[in-house]
Amino acid sequence: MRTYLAHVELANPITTAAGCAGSGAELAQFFDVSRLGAVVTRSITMAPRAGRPTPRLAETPSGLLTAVGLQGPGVDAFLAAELPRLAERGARAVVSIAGGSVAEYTALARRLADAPGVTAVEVNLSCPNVADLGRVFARDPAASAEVVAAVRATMRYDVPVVAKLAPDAADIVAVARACVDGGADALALINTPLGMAIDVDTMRPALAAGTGGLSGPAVRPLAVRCLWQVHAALPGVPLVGMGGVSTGRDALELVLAGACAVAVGTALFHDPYAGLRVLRELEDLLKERGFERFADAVGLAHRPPGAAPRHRTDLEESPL
Amino acid sequence: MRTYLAHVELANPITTAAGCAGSGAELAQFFDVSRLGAVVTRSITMAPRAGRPTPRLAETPSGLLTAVGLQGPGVDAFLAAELPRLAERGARAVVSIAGGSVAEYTALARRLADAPGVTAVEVNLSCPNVADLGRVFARDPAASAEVVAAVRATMRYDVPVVAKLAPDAADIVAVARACVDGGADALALINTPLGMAIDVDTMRPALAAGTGGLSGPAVRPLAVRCLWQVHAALPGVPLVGMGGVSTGRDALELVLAGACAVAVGTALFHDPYAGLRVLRELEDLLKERGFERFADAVGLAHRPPGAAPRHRTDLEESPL
Amino acid sequence: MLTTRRVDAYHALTVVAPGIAERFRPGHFVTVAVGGPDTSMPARRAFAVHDVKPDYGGTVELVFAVRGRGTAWLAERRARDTLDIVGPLGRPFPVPRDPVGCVLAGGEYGSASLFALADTLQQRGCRVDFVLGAASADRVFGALRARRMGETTTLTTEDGSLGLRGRVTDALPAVIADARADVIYACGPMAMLRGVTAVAAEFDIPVQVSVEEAMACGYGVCMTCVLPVIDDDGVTRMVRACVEGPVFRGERVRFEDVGTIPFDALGAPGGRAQEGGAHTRNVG
Amino acid sequence: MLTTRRVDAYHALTVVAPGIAERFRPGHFVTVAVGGPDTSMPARRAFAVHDVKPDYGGTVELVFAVRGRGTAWLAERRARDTLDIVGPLGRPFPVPRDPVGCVLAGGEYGSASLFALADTLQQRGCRVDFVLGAASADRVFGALRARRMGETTTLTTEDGSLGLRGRVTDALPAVIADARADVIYACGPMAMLRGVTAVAAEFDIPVQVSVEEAMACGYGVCMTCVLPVIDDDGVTRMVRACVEGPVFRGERVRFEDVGTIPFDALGAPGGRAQEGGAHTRNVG
Ligand SMILES: Cc1cc2nc3c(=O)[nH]c(=O)nc-3n(C[C@H](O)[C@H](O)[C@H](O)COP(=O)(O)OP(=O)(O)OC[C@H]3O[C@@H](n4cnc5c(N)ncnc54)[C@H](O)[C@@H]3O)c2cc1C
Ligand SMILES: Cc1cc2nc3c(=O)[nH]c(=O)nc-3n(C[C@H](O)[C@H](O)[C@H](O)COP(=O)(O)OP(=O)(O)OC[C@H]3O[C@@H](n4cnc5c(N)ncnc54)[C@H](O)[C@@H]3O)c2cc1C
Ligand SMILES: Cc1cc2nc3c(=O)[nH]c(=O)nc-3n(C[C@H](O)[C@H](O)[C@H](O)COP(=O)(O)O)c2cc1C
Ligand SMILES: Cc1cc2nc3c(=O)[nH]c(=O)nc-3n(C[C@H](O)[C@H](O)[C@H](O)COP(=O)(O)O)c2cc1C
Ligand code: FES
Ligand code: FES
Repeated sequence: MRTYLAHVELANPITTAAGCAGSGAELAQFFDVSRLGAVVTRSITMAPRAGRPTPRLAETPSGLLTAVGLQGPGVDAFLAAELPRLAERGARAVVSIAGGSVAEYTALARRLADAPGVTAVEVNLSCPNVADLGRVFARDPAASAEVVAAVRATMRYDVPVVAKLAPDAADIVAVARACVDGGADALALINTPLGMAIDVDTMRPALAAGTGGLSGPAVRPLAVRCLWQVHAALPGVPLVGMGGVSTGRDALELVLAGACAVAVGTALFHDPYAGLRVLRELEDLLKERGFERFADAVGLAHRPPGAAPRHRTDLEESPL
Repeated sequence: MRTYLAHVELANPITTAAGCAGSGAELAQFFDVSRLGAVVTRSITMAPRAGRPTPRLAETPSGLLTAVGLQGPGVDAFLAAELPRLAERGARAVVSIAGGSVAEYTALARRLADAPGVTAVEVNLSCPNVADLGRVFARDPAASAEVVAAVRATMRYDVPVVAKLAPDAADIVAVARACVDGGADALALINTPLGMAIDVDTMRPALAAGTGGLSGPAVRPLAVRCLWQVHAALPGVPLVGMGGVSTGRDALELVLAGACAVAVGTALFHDPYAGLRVLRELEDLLKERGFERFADAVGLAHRPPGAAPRHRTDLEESPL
Repeated sequence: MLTTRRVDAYHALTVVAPGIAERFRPGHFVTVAVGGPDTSMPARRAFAVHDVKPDYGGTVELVFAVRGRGTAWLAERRARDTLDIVGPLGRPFPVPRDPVGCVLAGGEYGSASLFALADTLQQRGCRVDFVLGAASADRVFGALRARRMGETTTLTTEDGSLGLRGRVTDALPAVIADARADVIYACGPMAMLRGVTAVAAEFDIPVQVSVEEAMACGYGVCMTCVLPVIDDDGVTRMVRACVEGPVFRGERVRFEDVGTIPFDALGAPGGRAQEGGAHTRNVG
Repeated sequence: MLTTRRVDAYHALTVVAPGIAERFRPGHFVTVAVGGPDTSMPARRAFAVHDVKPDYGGTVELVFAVRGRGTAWLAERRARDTLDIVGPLGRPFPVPRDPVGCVLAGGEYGSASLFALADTLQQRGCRVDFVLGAASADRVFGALRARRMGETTTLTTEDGSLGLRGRVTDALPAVIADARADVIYACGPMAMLRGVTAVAAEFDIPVQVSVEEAMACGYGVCMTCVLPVIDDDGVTRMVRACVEGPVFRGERVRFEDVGTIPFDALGAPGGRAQEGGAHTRNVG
């Protein structure tokens, strides 16, 4: 089940989602992480970050709200310790980066540019833009494009740059298009939409940070919708899908919508083996359906199988 | 548990959500609908509408995707038959309106202006704007404001105009502020975010319309977040909260975030009595917590109860 | 409180529900909450009522096939579990005042709702003939009971594993002719109902069909269960299967247009109505 | 497969889990999936292992209080239901090489994890004294067993319904003094652990505390379970309770700062690090 992330070949389409697989070492206790298509790291920042106060976690119906705040060791410690360990384990490492300004993303790219073992760079655009009153990059096509262009210009030409988008944009296609125009080789969607929970006993926000990112099965319909819209508008752009995948059927749903790789995030919290299980289930489902090549399934739901009147699809963009 | 929607008093804060209570007659088979704070009608359009093809329904984890397409009788039949029946039953009727252009909303407001028994008008802004290539009004602060201003100018001064917003805006506060500046007396949030499901057996979209609106418990964290952000920015504006409410605890969560009335939608599909049950449960919870006036609970989660270090809330708008 | 048993490819589930049993008429359905209190499945599932009995104040029996997660959960219920069930819902089968000849056609689990109907019809002196079909023998529901109740009973399977090889509609004309039937009742997949309605038209006799559309509420508020039906005034409207149906006069249902909005339906797009013209009305 | 029983305010649940039983050491915890296959609760729930037994190849016993929906669901499990359980997880209690005097302090269900520890300690020749407390008598867990095992056992309740009126920390100094204890082990609510650590500091003896923080994964990947702990190099880091803990040396835990990011923690905001400066580093 080979697949391509831009020109980079992955042995299979299942990866971990950024920020959901620790340093890689935790999963490696359970299985050989080189069996995954790739391991996507947590989003690396320039400086070490302590993250947000606790509570960082609240459960919602079929979802998880988290506000970790990009806790991590900073790029230097990452390059010194985490990345080499991933390489030693034979894992393909996609490095996610996060910053508060174009300059910070650029500086991160510069550090990564010479580092061995970087299969691709994923640009986490769900970060507050310090220069824009903390407005999140991913909601602004121009700001997103600027970050992507800077990273693309800095990274080695043979390392794909993947822009990661969030569903709470007014027009996800506009952001996607801006990123591709800015030089993104692929797109990853979706990051967590902003959510919140209030504890009705303490009568205060359940998370110390107030709001948090919503992940898990609850957001899968948003992920499918974003993938569908972006694949329809930009059929040539490779998409990495994520959001609420915990079974092979879920992964197939994202593939049919347009994803050529699928990341597993929250499901790993429930089951460290979730990635391998999803992969096996996906393989079985594709076999059952008679696919010879994985690529034939990618975006298939967009191509009507002849005239099937019960499934005529008119895509006017209104929820009602 | 009296509450106020702008200057209009409601006997209690629980209403039905637009489009989730049919014509009102269906619920009236089960109980006296005048016991609800108000009945919000489906969104009324100028002409009768047949809506979208079927399948119109797909279930997702803790959510429902629907694409009904505003099927309804049109404003004339509504005024001739549905609205008078609601009045006869003693229900307070909040009339939801939907259009494809500012002119259509204005025309609807004109019809409603002289109609007896309109407690408030709710402006459903999750409609494609024909003049803007079908872009949904609610994603565009200026377009939303224009619609609200036109409706406000047309309706009788003593009938509150409620603008209903959706979470898939880049900046919900900007849309909210624009609507208030345009003359909205209150805001309702949230309408359904756009979602999608693909049937992995047919390998086609599960809904005939492709995308649909996501409702039910899965979206409650988005509703709480939107209410929280808008109440924080515009504390004087009355908010009607909705999105995934099926128990009194859920309703209280929205009230603590800032809602002075709470609408029940998808939960009615599961239980026609859901509105009354939620009301009773909410009353009990408020009593347990020692509230004497309902208004004291509205937005309470914004007001820190002294220095509670575990609950210090820093609201930077990033999901991570 | 309930009991469960397997019947070939199906599960039969009996629930004590006096309120439903009392008001039940053949053709009614119920909706069932699935997944328990912490369920991730917010939509109720609809099932035809197979039988009601006076035991324990009134019981209701459902027959169902496992299709997805909801029915899989239901299939795992055990004696004495409780079930959250709403009903009776829908428009039941209309029954003739006079003793006429009736053919009852059932496909797959659709047969389940025909036996209570047969009972009522026979009490009114009607002759009842059954035609039951399915893909294979284990999916033909109620063959024994049909043989006991019906004047004649014809079985069809697509793989020929029971009765005639073929479909219900293949066998139907001969049964109608032999029984000199005055009316047909049918319950089963949409394609079968369409075929049965065509046969009825050939014989120029009325047919009542019970349709199955995905439903979120079951009592008329959600508008998800619609199909195009020609009204008394000749106008096609998108009507709700849950309250205007599930039983319709077959010739009124525009089977070929199910899953679409026919261009001539009231409020159909194409008329300027759906384009958002402010002062137009589409009179369809 | 499991059995359940009520123990005062708690539920005890025994699961056959040979893999976990085999690797278990006192202080380990497990995580349990709740709500069944169609659950709306995606997060596992963490529970300390109370006991392991060799029966059926190895069983694990948990003791829990019903708090919310997940534990309510668990409380309804019946004999022979199956449970999805992961473990053993976390850093267990370190045990001394030499036979020393140990006071084991438990609050509420926190007592549950102390008996396996007491067993191990006694096998090594340690003296064990218990101080167990809770709000009320029915919430003191394991009093009988403590009386059987401990050199002495002191019970405290806040309402005075059992043992001394007061808190564990009120009774602790006398117990330490009388037993001439060399080390304290504690498991219970954060406030109690803080108090116990303060008492240990007064006596200048080491204390091992087992903390409880909300956890999503339990094995170190989600970063939700952190608390500020002073590292060997004197630097405060936000460390994970699930893999670096749940057992910590009490004096290393910055109890007064739990639920915050101390300004001097590595990577804390305020340092330009979190403001997004591109080339700065916060060395905390
Ligand atoms: C009036 C009526 C009577 C019925 N009577 C019976 C019966 O007697 N025996 C029986 O086995 N089945 C019957 N069905 C079909 C039954 O409701 C479905 O098999 C069941 O809802 C599937 O649920 P699931 O979770 O197992 O499957 P899933 O496919 O996982 O269902 C998921 C969702 O799809 C919806 N859905 C999609 N297609 C349909 C459809 N064609 N019909 C209903 N719901 C659909 C369900 O409501 C649910 O929300 C009836 C349906 C209706 C509308
Ligand atoms: C290492 C460890 C050991 C534990 N051992 C025991 C034990 O032996 N017996 C026992 O009764 N309880 C124990 N707990 C607490 C137990 O995990 C919670 O009571 C349980 O998760 C509550 O689940 P719920 O669905 O009933 O409650 P809810 O309050 O509905 O839980 C909802 C969510 O809150 C999270 N959560 C919030 N606060 C906490 C917290 N303080 N601790 C854990 N999760 C939290 C849960 O993980 C879950 O996601 C332990 C917790 C930890 C971390
Ligand atoms: C605890 C947690 C931490 C996350 N950290 C990051 C991160 O550092 N960078 C990033 O781009 N996305 C991060 N995400 C988002 C995930 O990568 C993923 O996009 C999202 O959770 C949806 O997928 P899922 O439903 O499978 O979890 C995080 C998500 C969670 C739950
Ligand atoms: C079937 C269905 C139809 C709806 N129709 C309308 C509508 O006509 N106008 C409107 O403003 N909102 C409509 N909504 C949105 C609801 O009013 C509500 O905002 C949303 O469903 C969230 O609440 P809930 O989770 O309680 O359903 C509809 C929702 C559903 C599920
Ligand atoms: S199922 Fe809701 S209207 Fe028919
Ligand atoms: S619970 Fe996930 S890191 Fe500790």
